[in-house]
Parts: sequence; structure tokens; C-alpha cells
Amino acid sequence: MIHAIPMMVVLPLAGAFFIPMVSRRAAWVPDAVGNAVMVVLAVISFGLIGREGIYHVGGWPTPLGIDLRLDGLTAILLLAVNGIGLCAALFSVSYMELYTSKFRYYSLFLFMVAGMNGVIITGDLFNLYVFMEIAAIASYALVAFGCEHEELEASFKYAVLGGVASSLILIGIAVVYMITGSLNMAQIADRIQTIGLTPPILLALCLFVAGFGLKAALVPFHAWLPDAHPSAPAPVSAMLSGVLIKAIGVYVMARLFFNVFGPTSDLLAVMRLLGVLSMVIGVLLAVGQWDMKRLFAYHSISQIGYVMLGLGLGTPLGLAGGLFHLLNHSVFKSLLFLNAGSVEYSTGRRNLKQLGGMARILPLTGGTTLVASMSIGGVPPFNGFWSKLIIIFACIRAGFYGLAGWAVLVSVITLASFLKVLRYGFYEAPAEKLRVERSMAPLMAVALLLLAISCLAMSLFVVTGLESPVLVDRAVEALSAGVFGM
Amino acid sequence: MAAEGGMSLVVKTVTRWLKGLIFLFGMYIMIYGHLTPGGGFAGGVICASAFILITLAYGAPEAYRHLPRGAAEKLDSFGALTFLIIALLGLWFAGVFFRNFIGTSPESHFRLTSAGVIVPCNLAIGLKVLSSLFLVFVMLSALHIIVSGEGRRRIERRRHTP
Amino acid sequence: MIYALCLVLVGIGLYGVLAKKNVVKIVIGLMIMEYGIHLLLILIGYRRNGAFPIMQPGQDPGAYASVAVDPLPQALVLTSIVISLGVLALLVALCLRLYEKYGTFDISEMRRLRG
Amino acid sequence: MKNRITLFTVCLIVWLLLVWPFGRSPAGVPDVVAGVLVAAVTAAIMREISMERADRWLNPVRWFWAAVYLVVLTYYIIRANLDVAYRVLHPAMPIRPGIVRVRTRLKGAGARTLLANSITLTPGTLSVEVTPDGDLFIHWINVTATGIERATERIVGRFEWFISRIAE
Repeated sequence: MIHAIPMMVVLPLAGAFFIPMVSRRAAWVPDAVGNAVMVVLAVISFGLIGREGIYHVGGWPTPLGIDLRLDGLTAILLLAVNGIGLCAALFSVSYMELYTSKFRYYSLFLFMVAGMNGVIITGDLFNLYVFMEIAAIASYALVAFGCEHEELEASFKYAVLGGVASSLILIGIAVVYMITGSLNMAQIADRIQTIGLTPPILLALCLFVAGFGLKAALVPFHAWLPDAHPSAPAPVSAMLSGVLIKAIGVYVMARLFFNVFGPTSDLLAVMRLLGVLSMVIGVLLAVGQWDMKRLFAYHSISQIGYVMLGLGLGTPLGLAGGLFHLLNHSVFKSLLFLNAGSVEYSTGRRNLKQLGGMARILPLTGGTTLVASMSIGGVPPFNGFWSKLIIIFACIRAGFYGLAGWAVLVSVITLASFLKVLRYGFYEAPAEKLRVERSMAPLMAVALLLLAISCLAMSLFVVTGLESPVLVDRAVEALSAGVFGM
Repeated sequence: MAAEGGMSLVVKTVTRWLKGLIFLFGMYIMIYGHLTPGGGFAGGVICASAFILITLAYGAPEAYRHLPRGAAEKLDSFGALTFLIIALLGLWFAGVFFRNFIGTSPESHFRLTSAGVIVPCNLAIGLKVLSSLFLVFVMLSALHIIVSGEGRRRIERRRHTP
Repeated sequence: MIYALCLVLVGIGLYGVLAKKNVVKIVIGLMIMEYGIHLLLILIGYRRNGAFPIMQPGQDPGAYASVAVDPLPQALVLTSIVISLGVLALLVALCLRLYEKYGTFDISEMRRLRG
Repeated sequence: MKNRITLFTVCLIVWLLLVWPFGRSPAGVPDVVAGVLVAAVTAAIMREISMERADRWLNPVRWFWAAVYLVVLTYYIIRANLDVAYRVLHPAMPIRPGIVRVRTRLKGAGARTLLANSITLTPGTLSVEVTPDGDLFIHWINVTATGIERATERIVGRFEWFISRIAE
């Protein structure tokens, strides 16, 4: 099973290069290959849960070669990326008929998945940068996929800010290499333990906060996200908002700060501050939006704030809450974007003012939107409720009563904002007669149902106890174990 | 040959003399990447520069006569796939992904055959770099910009207002 | 300190990205930034009076390692150059498409999306 | 096909020159095999090295004149260098820049290219354009003759005879 670790990168890359070679003649090949690869990846990542190990690429021992590292945190993120990726790929089969040159789409999609998987499994700092750029470049191209005014403009903004973020991260990596003489995360952690957090290391830390903050769209750095995410095709928005900002933003931050640099109280305070800012400002900006996808995108900023808040508490309970919310958010936010996509697919609109009564026209989408909205709003039987509850508990137990109050308040505003979506989009009669151009395709329904069921099913993970939901306790162990040993 | 498009006779003739030698030198850099400075990327860039020179001197159609666009697109994917397959062969033969599965002996050091899979890997990278750089150059240089709609109106307006 | 000069270069690039209105100039600023970083990376591996990091026949590996410059940053820079090439190609294509749609390179005239 | 064989031969020779002084060990069988393969690939893709007949280069007389021409060209280049340096350093800067038209008798593309490049290599004169019917436009730092015949005699005359021996 240990040989499955490199496969997480190899398979999507092979698929991405294979598709353009054969798909000139056969139009069904991109669909088939893309979905087959995603199914295999989802199965493998399911099998990797609960396993641990270090894979030495090329058989070279640790300081010489590149390590691939599998632990609890890696496993859940792989599951999130590939599970959501599978749903998005299923959804794309029909949805991407709206666009041309499907093989380019699947090729870029698989590049993005390969990049994210690579970021998650690698144990080498520069390798992480390379994979991050693979995922990022693919996502710039995917945002511009429609080639219309808005898409191009959003993609340009996203690409320039992403490029600046990557540059900052690369400077950080250079500084770390200059001080520690190594790029292997475990070795860097080891060296930093002996030399302490000297000013150059602190400079690198600042650069990492800014760079990965940009990639994760935390609030002072969030300007690109509300443009980029809604402009992409719906399955890509689901991937971007659902997993990309987590895989190349939040995950890397958590990994570096907890396992490489070691969490100091200042660092945790910065994470909490960024978290609360994103949480509050994101939701306030979201309330006034009428474009459905744009509204969801602003909520992504706010929900990422929850994750950062949980992680920034630094206690095992806070970590559990943050990671659990990360998983939950990737499920319900992808579901929301796919719902918006299916509404756009059948009516060609996504502005709430022009919509209405969709629950009668598309009953399935209405149901899944209800599930996802209740989830993100934190209504009891759904998964979002539990993770928010854990985060709020963790705040109270760590003595941050004010933060807990903010978290509750933001949750209420989120619920209000989604009630608006449900009312104007799905239940109230439309202002003018809506013309339904296409009915929903079966594979799209499958993808929506899969995600909606997991929204409910993931709340079952807390039956073992609110303190440690089954899926994430290994990940919490991995993070709270402190810095990597050699 | 001389009259139809492209640059002047001098550039065309010199291009014809040099294109093969540039390509050859690129291949040399690629194949001896493990012994001298260079490697797959540098060699691929030099090889691509041969095609770019042809594009500049004669125009894109003549470049397509040397390396058709469809073939370049196929080669692009083929190079990357070859690289992956070499890496997977390491898993197959030696049990570790990316393992150098072609054994080398100490007396073969500093020879062409001393590096096992590195030479085929360099060739695969070179192929990939060659074709993708060529494609990037040709696509961006041969792109016909058709400004329409809102942009057209904006340009007109700028032209009329001093 | 020569490292500071690289950071000055990065700063010039960042100024270009943030202050310029022309999309092409923004792209150029981004590239200047990356070149500054590449220079920084190369300087990290530099060693005064070092030998080039290629072994010659009959050389003792230990003695060689004590004089050669660090080859790792050079590999990193090569990789990084490839990445920035990819970003550059994508950005230039985007610029051309933007010109096709808007008929201008001025970013302040592209206002379909509001913040 | 003949073009390809020429290209293949040239490539193989260049390859052997590249690998021969390699390290301290002489090039072995793998190096030569790789050379044959690479030269074959190059010949297949790049088609030709020149459109003219290749067997004329087997004639040693041409090589002799090429060697002589190298010396002659070097002489003219040095002389022109001194001339330009004099003009630049002279306080009055006695230059009279302009573009003149000259005519050549040379027919082949290779010969004309050689002539144009020789003129460019000589400081003070620069080939700007070659027309299809054998006229060259030359930028001259100190125009001393304006008519086509006189300018041709001044600029082209000294090279033309050698080049026709080498490449025509």
C-alpha cells in the first residue's frame, strides 16, 4: 500500500498527458479517462486512511532524496481533495457540454488535482512549491476557461496576485534554505529546534503568512477570490472553493507552523486574528450579494476564517474543530457551487433577483441546496453544526470568550444570508416566467446526491464523542505531536 | 524560396545553414547532461530555438513543414508520459518509484553509459520542452488579435478624440 | 549586503505590479520580481573562489565537495525559471485576450467586476 | 534525399568533434552510436543544410580559396577598424553617413549571403537589404562614391572575386 503514495500524483499526471494525445478523434475519451482516474484516486485515498509512513522517492535516504510523507493529516486532506474531485468530475460530464474543447478542461482539471495531491503528500519544501504552482497555474487557466470579459479579468487578477504570493513563498523558502541548509521538512524542523527562531527565520515566517494567506484568501489578502471563484465553470468553482484554497493555503500553513517551525504563542495569535477578521468581514461582504456564486465565494472566506480560528487555538480540541470544519466546508461548499451550477445549467441565470421557485422546477437541487444551506448555517442534524460547535467549545475552554461570541454571531449571519438564498432563489415565486432550457442530467444528480448524503453522514463521525470525531483524531495527533523528528 | 514572405535572403540562408547544427547541439546538451553542464531543459530550449529561428526567418508555415503542429502537440504529451513511464519502470523493476533501475559499474564512470535512466529521462524532458516551447512561441506569435464589440468601439473612440 | 540588492529588485517588481495600470507592465513587474528571487537563490549557493559543481575524472569526492559551489540552488533556479516561464506564457495569452475583448491594455478601463 | 545525406554527414562530423576530446577518456562506441542516431534524426527533421549541390564542396581548390579569403578578409577588417577608429577619434569627426546601392554578379544564395556578411563584418559598411535581383543596400559611414558602379567597385569589388571562386 505504501507504493500508492506516489500514485496520487502519477495517475492524474498520466491522465492529464494522455487525454490530449488521444482525444482528437474520440470525444468520449476525456470523460472516460478523467472520471476513471478520479474514481481510482478516490478509492486509493479512502484506503490510505489510518496508514502512516514515509516514502523515499528513488530509494534515496532522507536528506538526499525527496520524501513523501503520509500521516493522519495527509490522509484526510487526500480524501477531501479526491472525493470532491470525483464529484466535480462526475458533474462536469454534462455540465462542460456548455463549453468547447472538453479535453483541455479535463487535462487542466487533472493537473490541478495532481498539484494538490502533490502539495499534500510531499515532505520537501521546494517540491511543495513546485506542486503548488502546478495546481495554481492550472487553476488560473481554468478560471479563464470561458474566455469572456469577466472570466479573463478575474483570471488576470487571480494570476497576478497568485504570482506575487508564489514569489513571497519562494523568498521564504530561499531564506529557510540559507539558514538551515536543507529543504527537507523534518531536517528543517530539527535545525530550527537547535538554532531557535532567529530574525531571518521570523522573516521567512512573515513571508509564509503573507504568501499562503494570499493563496488561502484570508481577509487582508482576499481581493481576488470573489472574482475568481464565481467566474470559473461550476465544477471548477467547487474545486477552487472546496479544496484548492485549503490544500495550498490552510493545509500548508498548518503543516509548516505546527510541524516545522513549532507553534509559538505569537504565531497562534496571528492565526486567530486572521481567522476572526476573515470570518467577520467575509460574512458581512456576503450578505449584500445577489449573484449566487459570488455570495458563496464570500462565504468561503468566512468559513476559512473558522478553520483558521480553530487551528489558531492550538489546543487539541481547537485543532479537531478546525480540521473537521475544513472537511465539512469542502463538502457543503462544493455542494453549493454544484447546485448553483445546475441552476445555471437549466436556466442560464444565477442572479437571485432573476430566479425563483427553483425548488419546484428542480426538486433535487432544491433539496440538496436546503441540506447544504442548513449545513453551512449550522443547523443541528448537519455536519456544519458539529464542527462549529466544537470550535466554539474550544474557544470557551481556552478562555477566549470574545472569539466564541464572534463565532456564534457570524454563524447567525451566515444562516440569515442563506435563508435569503433559499427564499429568493428556491421558494418564492419568480418575478418573471423562467424558461427551463435543459433538464438535469443523471450524472449531475448523482454528484449532488453523493455530496448531500455525505453532509448528513459526516455528522455521524461525532458519535464517538464531541472531543474527537473519528476521522480527524489521527490528523489532530499528527498536528499536535509538535515538530517532526528526524 | 527567397521572394515569398519572411525575412531577407541573408537571414534565410544563414538559418538554413545553422538550423541543423543548432538542433544537433541541443541534442548533445541533452544527451550529455549528466557529464557536462546542461540537461533536458537546456537542451530542449536550444532545440526549440532552432524551430523558433525557422519561424522568424520563414514564417510559421515553413516551421510547420519541419515540425507539424499536431505532431508537436503529440510530442508534448508523449515526452511527459515517457518520463512518467521511466519513473514507473523503476517501481516495476527495482521496487521503488523513480529508482535508477539500470545498473552502472564503477569503470563506466564519466562515460555516456554511466548514468542509467538519467539519459532517457533527459531525452524525455528535452522532447517535452522542445515541443511546448515551440508551441508557445508559435501560438503567441501567430495569434491574430481580432478586437470586436466593446473593445472595437473603445479603439474607435480613442482614435476620434485627440 | 548583496542579498539586499536582490530584495531591492523584488521591491521594484512589486512596485510595478501594484502601481502600474498597463497589464503588460504588471506582467513585466511580476517577472522582475521573479528574477530578483532567482538571483537571491543563486547567491545563496555561491562560494567565493568555488569550483563548478561538476566532477572530473580522478577527483576525490571529499576534496571536491569542499571546494565546489552548492549545486542545489542552481537546480532550484532552473525549476523556478520553468515555472515562471509557464506563468509568463499564460499571462501574456491572457493579456492578448483581454486586449481582444476590451480594446485596451489599461486595467482601470476593465471594470466588469466590482470589488 | 541528397540534401539529407549532406546534412547527415556534416552533423556526424560536428558530433564527433564535440565528443572526441571528452574528459580524459576517448569517445567510445556508445558515443559514436548516439552520434549516428542523432545525426539521422537531425537530417530527417531539418531536411537540408543548403539548397545548392553538395558535391562541389569536395573540390579542394574551393577550400584553398576559402583559406586565402579568410586572410584577405582579416586584412580588410583590420584596415577598416583603424579607419573607423580614426574617424571617431578625429576632433572634426569626418563622417558622411548614407545608404548606397551596389550591384553584384554573384548568383547563388550562399554566395550573396557570404558577400553581405563580409560587408557587414567590415566596420564602416553594413548590409541593410538584399533584393531578389542582386542589388545590395549598404549603409556606409563615409560615403565617397554615389553612383552604383563606383560604389560597387569600392565595396563589392574587393570581395567578389574570391567569393565567386569559393561559392559559385
